[in-house]
Amino acid sequence: MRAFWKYLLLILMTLVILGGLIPPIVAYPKNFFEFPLIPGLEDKARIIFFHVPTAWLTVLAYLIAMFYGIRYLKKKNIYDDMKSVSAAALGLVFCILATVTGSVWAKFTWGSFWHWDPRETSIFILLLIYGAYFALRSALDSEEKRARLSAIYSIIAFLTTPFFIFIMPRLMIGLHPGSLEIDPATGQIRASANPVIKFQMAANMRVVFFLSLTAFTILYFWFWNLTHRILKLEYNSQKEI
Amino acid sequence: MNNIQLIVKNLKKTFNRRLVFDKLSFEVRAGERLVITGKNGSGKSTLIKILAGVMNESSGSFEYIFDSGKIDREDIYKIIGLVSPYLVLYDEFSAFENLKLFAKIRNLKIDDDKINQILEKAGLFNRRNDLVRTYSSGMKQRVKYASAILHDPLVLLLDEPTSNLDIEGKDFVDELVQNFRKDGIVVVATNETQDFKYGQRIINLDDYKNNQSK
Amino acid sequence: MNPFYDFLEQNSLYIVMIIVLLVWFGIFAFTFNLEKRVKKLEEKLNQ
Amino acid sequence: MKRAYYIFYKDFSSELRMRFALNALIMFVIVAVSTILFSLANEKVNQNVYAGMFWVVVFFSAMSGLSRTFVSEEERGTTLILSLIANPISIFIGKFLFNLVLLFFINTIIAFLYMILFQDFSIQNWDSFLLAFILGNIGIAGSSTIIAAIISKANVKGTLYPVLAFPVLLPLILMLIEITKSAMEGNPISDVEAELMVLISYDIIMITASVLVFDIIWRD
Repeated sequence: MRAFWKYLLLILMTLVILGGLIPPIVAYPKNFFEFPLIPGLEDKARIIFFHVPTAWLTVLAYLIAMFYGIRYLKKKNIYDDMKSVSAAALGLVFCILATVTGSVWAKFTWGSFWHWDPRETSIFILLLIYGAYFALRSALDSEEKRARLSAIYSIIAFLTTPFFIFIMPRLMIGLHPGSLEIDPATGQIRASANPVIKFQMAANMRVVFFLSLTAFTILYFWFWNLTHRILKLEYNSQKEI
Repeated sequence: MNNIQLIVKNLKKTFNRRLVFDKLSFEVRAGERLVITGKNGSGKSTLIKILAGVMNESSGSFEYIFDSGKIDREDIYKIIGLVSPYLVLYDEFSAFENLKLFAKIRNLKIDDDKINQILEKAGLFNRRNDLVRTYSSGMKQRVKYASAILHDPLVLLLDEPTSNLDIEGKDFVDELVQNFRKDGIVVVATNETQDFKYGQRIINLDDYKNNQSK
Repeated sequence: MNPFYDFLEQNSLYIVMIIVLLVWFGIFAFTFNLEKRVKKLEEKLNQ
Repeated sequence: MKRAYYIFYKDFSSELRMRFALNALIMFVIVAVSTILFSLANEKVNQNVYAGMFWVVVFFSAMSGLSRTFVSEEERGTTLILSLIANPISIFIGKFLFNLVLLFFINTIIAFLYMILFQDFSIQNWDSFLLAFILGNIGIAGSSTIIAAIISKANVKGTLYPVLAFPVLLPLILMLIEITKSAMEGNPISDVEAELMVLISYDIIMITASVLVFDIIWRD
């Protein structure tokens, strides 16, 4: 049964790589395998299949880490803390990946590596939260205290995320799809008309995109499963003191 | 008539992976005096802290029952008084100020005369306005006794009650335990055999170390 | 020359694709193997 | 509530007695403001920079001063006696009140220094600035009190404090900077209504959550 997921992942991810990179981009797609041209993006539009899933996993990992943190607080089972910390460790990896991939892409599309666009700010904050989470863990020497306080911190830090996800993008000007921009004629803030920001995926792109999300999510759970099992092994092998 | 009861069921405490004690069960009824003993590091202080509600147990339960109603974890501090060597008072205040602050924070209706009375009993009256910082360790121990009985608690938890005390101080503790309310509970954690006289019953924590149930 | 080779030479994106695929297969094989070893250890420790 | 007040009173009179902590904090503020004064001396900078600079100094003074409430209890070992005389909720509220008063005191000094030292730091719309100042102080005091409680249990307290507090305080500080900018430009208060609502909800959420989780942090 477990093997099924792995083979599914192998096939899905291969399909995503093929589906994301093979289809030619043409101005007026006629065939189902052609992607529409977005002025100013061209081939660079393909980032969506690989960048967005990493950002999604960053958030998912945080939620899982917090979920198991709360479960630890309720049940005081140290294995829950291991699940929590391995979810967060992977979250940190994907957070770095999302930041770096986005930043490299931004250099060639928007002109510089960093713009303080609301979403860039959000991912940066998440990076800081993950960093603070691990800094806190390393400063606590008792296992129970570490589990308890890092769970609490993840909850406290989570409370600020709605401000970044829902409020900031609505109050500030951004470059990501769905953001606001300043109308050059009137100077008023409005929903954007820029092709990059108004970006709407064609149906065939959407299929690949969701396949990609699924594949990355399975990949994440597989890694997570492995890391917390290794932590558990490590813990149990030391138990015979 | 007050009827306080302490029920401990299957209490277990571990620090990280080290087992402190396991399957600890006992009951103490109003008027009883209990002595807890055990080697150094056997968890006497840990047990006292758990019973005082300031440390969490790993599993099992303990509860104070008062007139057949269970006392909330939040409210345990209202009915216990604790004295121990690791208890540290605010040393930038005098003994009198310490007690007065405690009374205020506890929301007690106690006037200055009552505090002076308690300080006099503890033999600190002459130096009541000196900062605690300038006290000797025995005098600090006496202030702790004063602060433990300030709110007239139902349960007295004493960890190494006679440490740092001179003969006079030990007499004071003897008197205090003897005169402690007859409907209350006293739990004494100690290694000194001379302190065993405080209790009718002795629990040795070394008997609760077995790990065999694994 | 080989028409397939020419095609690749003109469309560098497909070279990228082949590299990405190879990297992915590598990561997959490695993780697959890792899981096997973890499983073995778990069985050993649970005896 | 009365208990919380007396815990506040205890901290307050203890702070008055050992005044060196407060003195150090005031000196910190003066040093921080003069550093900014030196670095901006004779430079013509955008007025907006001052709004940001103001809250940066507020943040760092908060970070250097507000952890004391819990850290000093933990370092002196008085945590035990405190938990023997009061329940966690009153302890948290007492400490929160203490931090709030300290923060108001320090921030008033900072604001005062800014007003007299920087000509460009002139508030046109006092209503919105004062509202932001009050709501901001409540929010900063709330978040930093709960984080102070967390780090008081850790090994490296001083450096960890800003690291943990920054991501939590950032949304608040961004909003405060926006409102201050608008207040300096003299825009009407209705322009920053949304930001003020965010501040209010931040304060409510943070303080409620802190009260709920404090018990878990407090008990060993």
